[in-house]
Amino acid sequence: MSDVAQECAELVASRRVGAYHHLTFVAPGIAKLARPGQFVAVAVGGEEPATLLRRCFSLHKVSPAGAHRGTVDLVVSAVGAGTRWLTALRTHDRTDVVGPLGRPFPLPKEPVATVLVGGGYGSAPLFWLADTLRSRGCRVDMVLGAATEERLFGAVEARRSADSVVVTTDDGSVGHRGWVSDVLPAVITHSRAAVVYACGPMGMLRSVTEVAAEHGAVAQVAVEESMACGVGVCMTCVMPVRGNDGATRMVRSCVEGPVFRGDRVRWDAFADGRCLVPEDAVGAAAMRAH
Amino acid sequence: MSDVAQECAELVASRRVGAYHHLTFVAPGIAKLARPGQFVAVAVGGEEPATLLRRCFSLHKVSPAGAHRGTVDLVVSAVGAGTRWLTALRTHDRTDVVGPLGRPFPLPKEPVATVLVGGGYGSAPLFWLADTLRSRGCRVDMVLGAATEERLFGAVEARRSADSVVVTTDDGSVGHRGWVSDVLPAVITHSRAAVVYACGPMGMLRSVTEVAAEHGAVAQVAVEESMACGVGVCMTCVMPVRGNDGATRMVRSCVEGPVFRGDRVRWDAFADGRCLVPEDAVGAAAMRAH
Amino acid sequence: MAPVDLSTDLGGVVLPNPVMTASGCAANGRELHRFVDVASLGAFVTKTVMSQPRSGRPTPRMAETPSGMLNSIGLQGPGIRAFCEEDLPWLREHGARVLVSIAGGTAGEFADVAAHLAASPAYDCVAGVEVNISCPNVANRGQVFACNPEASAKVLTLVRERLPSGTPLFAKLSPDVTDIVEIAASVLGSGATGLTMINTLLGVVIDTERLRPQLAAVTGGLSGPAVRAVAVRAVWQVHAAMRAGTLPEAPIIGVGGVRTGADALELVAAGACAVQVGTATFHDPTAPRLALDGLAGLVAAHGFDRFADVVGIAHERT
Amino acid sequence: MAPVDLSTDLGGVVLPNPVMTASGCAANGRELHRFVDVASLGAFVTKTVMSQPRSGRPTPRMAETPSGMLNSIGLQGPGIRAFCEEDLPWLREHGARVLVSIAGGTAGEFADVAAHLAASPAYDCVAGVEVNISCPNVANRGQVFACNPEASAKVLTLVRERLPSGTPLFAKLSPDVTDIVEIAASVLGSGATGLTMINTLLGVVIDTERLRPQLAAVTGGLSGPAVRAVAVRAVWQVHAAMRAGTLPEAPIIGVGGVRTGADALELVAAGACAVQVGTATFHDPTAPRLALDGLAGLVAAHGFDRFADVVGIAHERT
Ligand SMILES: Cc1cc2nc3c(=O)[nH]c(=O)nc-3n(C[C@H](O)[C@H](O)[C@H](O)COP(=O)(O)OP(=O)(O)OC[C@H]3O[C@@H](n4cnc5c(N)ncnc54)[C@H](O)[C@@H]3O)c2cc1C
Ligand SMILES: Cc1cc2nc3c(=O)[nH]c(=O)nc-3n(C[C@H](O)[C@H](O)[C@H](O)COP(=O)(O)OP(=O)(O)OC[C@H]3O[C@@H](n4cnc5c(N)ncnc54)[C@H](O)[C@@H]3O)c2cc1C
Ligand SMILES: Cc1cc2nc3c(=O)[nH]c(=O)nc-3n(C[C@H](O)[C@H](O)[C@H](O)COP(=O)(O)O)c2cc1C
Ligand SMILES: Cc1cc2nc3c(=O)[nH]c(=O)nc-3n(C[C@H](O)[C@H](O)[C@H](O)COP(=O)(O)O)c2cc1C
Ligand code: FES
Ligand code: FES
Repeated sequence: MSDVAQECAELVASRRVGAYHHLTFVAPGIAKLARPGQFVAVAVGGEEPATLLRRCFSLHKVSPAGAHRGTVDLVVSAVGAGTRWLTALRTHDRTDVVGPLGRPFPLPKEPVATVLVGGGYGSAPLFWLADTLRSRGCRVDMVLGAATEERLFGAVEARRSADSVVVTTDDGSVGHRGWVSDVLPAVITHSRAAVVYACGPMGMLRSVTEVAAEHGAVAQVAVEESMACGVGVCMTCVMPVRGNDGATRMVRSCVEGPVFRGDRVRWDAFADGRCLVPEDAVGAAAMRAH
Repeated sequence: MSDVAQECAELVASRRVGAYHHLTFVAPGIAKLARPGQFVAVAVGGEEPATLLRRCFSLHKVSPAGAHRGTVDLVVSAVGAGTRWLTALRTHDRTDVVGPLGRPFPLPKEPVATVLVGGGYGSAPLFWLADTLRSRGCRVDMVLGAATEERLFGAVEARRSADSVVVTTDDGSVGHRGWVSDVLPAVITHSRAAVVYACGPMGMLRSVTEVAAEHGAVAQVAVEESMACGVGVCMTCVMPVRGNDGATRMVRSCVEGPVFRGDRVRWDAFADGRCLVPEDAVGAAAMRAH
Repeated sequence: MAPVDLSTDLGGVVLPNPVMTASGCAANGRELHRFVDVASLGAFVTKTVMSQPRSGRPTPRMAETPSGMLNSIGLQGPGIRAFCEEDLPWLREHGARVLVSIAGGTAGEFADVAAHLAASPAYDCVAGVEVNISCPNVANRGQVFACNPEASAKVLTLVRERLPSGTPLFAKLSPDVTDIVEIAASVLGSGATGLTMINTLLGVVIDTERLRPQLAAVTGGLSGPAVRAVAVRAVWQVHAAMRAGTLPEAPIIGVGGVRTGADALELVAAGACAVQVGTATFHDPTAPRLALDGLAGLVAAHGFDRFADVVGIAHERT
Repeated sequence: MAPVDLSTDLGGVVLPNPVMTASGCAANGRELHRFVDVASLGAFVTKTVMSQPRSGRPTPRMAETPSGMLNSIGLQGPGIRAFCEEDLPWLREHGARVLVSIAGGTAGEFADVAAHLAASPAYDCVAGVEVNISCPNVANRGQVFACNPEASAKVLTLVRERLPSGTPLFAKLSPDVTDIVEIAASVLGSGATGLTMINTLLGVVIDTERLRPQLAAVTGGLSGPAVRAVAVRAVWQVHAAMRAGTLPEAPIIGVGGVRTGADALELVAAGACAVQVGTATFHDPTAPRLALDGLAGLVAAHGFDRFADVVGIAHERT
């Protein structure tokens, strides 16, 4: 029971950053345990919530308790009822936060070159990852993409954390017009990256995985599946992933992920906002019976 | 559509008064229309409320728009989810308020003597009523009762608004130990009151009605039935009241009340937190059929 | 952009828009009219009326529940005579199209109420009759007409006989049944023009301070957003059966948990050609209006210019 | 004041307290154990297990609803062999009393799963077996075993034959039936020791952006505080029938919408001698613990010193 904490966390800062809200909560227990790529599950809606399910957010950064109280930072896009509630909180309001959850980005044993790719708020966990990688002697290049400049997160921070930064936007409002996958090949080639880390929408993660494979790099992708509990008890967040034995299983992205090796994910099962169970997945046959 | 307003009202002041919270909302439309004894129906729970039903509160006072914005004041006892939400609001928060609702206290045509009796937060609407009565030349004596000093509302304000004030508490923590009905006979006798106005728990209203009748005074009581809508559309707030024709009907206390002549209320139907339909009530026979 | 054509066909009678009040959630119009012009609604649905005046049940008659409520009003009302003399003429004068909800303790009483209604001088404002065979607050036990296909069919047959043939007749169904499609088939085969789904779910709330049922009547009907997924499911199943040809095609009025335009759109996309707003009206007396505006906005935002094209559309996209 | 005696008798097996997890809402223990010691619960209820490994349904598998949720997991699980080899021993090692939830696509499969379970070396930690005849996510259509008294009876009879006679056997019922007392009578007459009520209600949610069902499987099960009044009603009706002597007396495990101690007390006062906490666990992983502490506190505050004295008490106070 020592690798996870539950805290009634006080909001100590909330500020707008482009299209997002950057929130800082006091949560020393979580801050102490967390590693880059992990996430937290936040209760929303207050005392009698109509929104019962937790909302999950990547840890943007943590400041472990020292002279100051330990805090965790989240970058939140207000899209629905829960994120609207969360971003409407005011300083000194509190809510319950559970974390750190999920598996962090695996770190290379050797000081290899790496590329970090973020889409939209998906870049949030990458700066902390970048600092960690660089402290281990890894080269870090970053590619940040978004639909518009407003939805690009952390381009300035990136310059501090990375050896180089390339920015793309769908509408060309800043950086290259286009997708991260358009510029990624050149960045990998140039840095000779061995690992590409990525966080963002599914479509992007799939292309990053493909580009990485074409360039002989390993992709480590942090996925975002719809989650009801975040702690592994509900089975809503599953996706088809190949195991070491080659067999595909519907695994829980909250406990076995959110970070997966990109080449293990069965991208072929995802289409149009749904994910089917591949015919060859473990247990798929029993589903056909009834 | 001109006798009621609906406003997304800003909270401009919230302070504790004994066991209660005194809230001031900006609601010029309601303030303009309201009269003593009327109430408002307040939405609670925010944007996605799990608490769907409105909460009703007597208007404590109103300050119609002039140089300043029109405001309405409520005195709220935090007892359940909705009142806890309401009393946790902070200045500048907003919620939807509908009012004024219900029938006000009827005012005497002549400048007769009156006694105003309040139980707990039931005294909230009485000071405004007292001012109105005195401006018409009526003598006003007040009797305020509560379980404890903490739950007594407005004893100080009362001294400004009334010719005399008697206070009772169940535990004797302030004023006479006992119930308002213990002291009421003497007050009525002394002032020769023609009308007794009362607001408070059902048991108190019943005794006030009895005492008033014994002293030849008319009782006008503001009841508090559990209400789902407050505007007359749901039929949850009914109680058995005799009409001019002598027949008992289950009438809606939100539109035909909350103020009733005490001697019209079928107190015999109330017991143990429930109210039965008297056998002789209009439409009771059809209920026995199915 | 041309405004969206919101009109909807209720089985012969065309309404200017698809949003209605729900029976028992807007009384008989006067009170709501302070907040929403009754003529602006697709139709105004009246509180279920029976033959005699009814006092309704003892109080407490309601309990709030998470995102919903439980009620045991017990069909309090003035009886069909007073209704025809006072309420219906008022609604007619104010330009409402009226869906009159009727009930009876026996199939014969249903028919009597219908006959009385049909004889009303104000009958020309009646856009249809909704037969409430599913009110959990009439009988003492949970079993209502709509739990039994034969009992339901008998009520519909008798009511149909007493109404002018042009009057659309809607049977209001209960979700508390093992197979709602079976009940739908039975009433559609017995004179119902269409279906209204759903009435409340039977529920109990315990007052944990007094350790007794919170409602004086013990059981009550559960409504509000809490039950919306059940209402959408009922509409979905019945509309699917119509698409599959196992049920005759017929208009469905969706009701259950609608508060916003998006909520209404859920029922519509599942197969409802009109939508009623009930409990949400207690949350906000302008709720029917807000739901209508919201629905119209969403239909337009999706690029449709006819509301009718959205009805049941989700069945084409599974 | 002496501490309240929280023990409860599950039809032969006595549990130290009446609060359990709900099947499918706490996986098989390991994950929850990070937040709540599985041995501190009255019993740990496992995710329904079938004979073979199952992948479960496609995603999205869930939709949030007002004060509830809809799920279509589809009984994803490892199959009874792996369950007996890995999950049950783990629970046993950690001191849990286990209520094992089983299911099958046919009555025979139910029996096979039971037989396999009974043969498990870890069987001594099994406090009972819960027969899930009511999962809306097994069959494609809404009709589950628990919708039919004969089908339910057959399953119970076969399962009973395969289990040691001392093992309490609970049939988990669906609220989506016209008469739940009829189903209860059928399973209690066929070997069930008691009843678990309720499983989820069948529901549909429409994604109003894509205008299609939000769940890939179209229908799902509705749960959470939104449905609590339905669960309390089901327990109320069945317990009332037992008091009236029209049903044999038997323990009832209440489930549906419990988040707090007061919620649990509602089910208990209505007649449940144990309570499961499901969806609320997603809101707060310590929810079963919180409900237990809250319930214990309320029982004491009401002045009772035995939990058993509160079971069904509301029937004496109507
Ligand atoms: C591991 C992980 C990390 C994430 N990190 C971030 C982040 O750093 N910043 C950020 O803004 N968002 C992040 N998200 C997405 C965020 O969880 C959703 O945007 C949020 O849950 C939506 O909640 P809502 O109430 O606003 O929307 P609603 O649509 O009301 O949500 C309804 C339900 O669906 C679930 N849901 C809806 N969308 C998503 C989604 N995209 N992912 C998971 N669950 C969803 C909600 O949790 C809720 O249970 C992350 C998601 C995951 C799984
Ligand atoms: C005309 C009128 C005037 C009132 N004036 C005041 C006032 O000035 N100050 C004050 O503190 N309270 C007043 N009340 C009582 C107040 O409405 C309730 O205390 C409040 O609704 C409780 O809400 P809750 O969410 O805290 O409790 P909950 O128990 O969560 O409420 C659940 C439901 O029951 C209803 N309800 C519960 N108790 C009452 C009650 N006593 N009266 C009506 N409905 C109830 C609520 O509206 C809600 O729908 C008044 C009630 C009425 C009818
Ligand atoms: C207080 C109340 C009274 C109701 N009375 C009736 C009624 O008289 N006749 C009827 O057919 N339905 C009645 N209903 C059911 C509603 O019309 C509607 O079918 C149900 O509440 C579901 O819709 P909602 O969730 O929008 O409220 C009543 C519901 C409530 C809450
Ligand atoms: C995600 C999820 C999965 C479930 N899986 C099962 C299951 O495998 N077997 C079962 O009997 N019930 C299952 N249920 C139903 C619950 O055990 C419970 O009966 C129901 O959710 C009502 O309780 P609640 O409101 O506390 O969740 C599941 C419920 C949910 C929400
Ligand atoms: S979100 Fe519940 S198991 Fe992953
Ligand atoms: S509270 Fe709805 S009619 Fe009075």
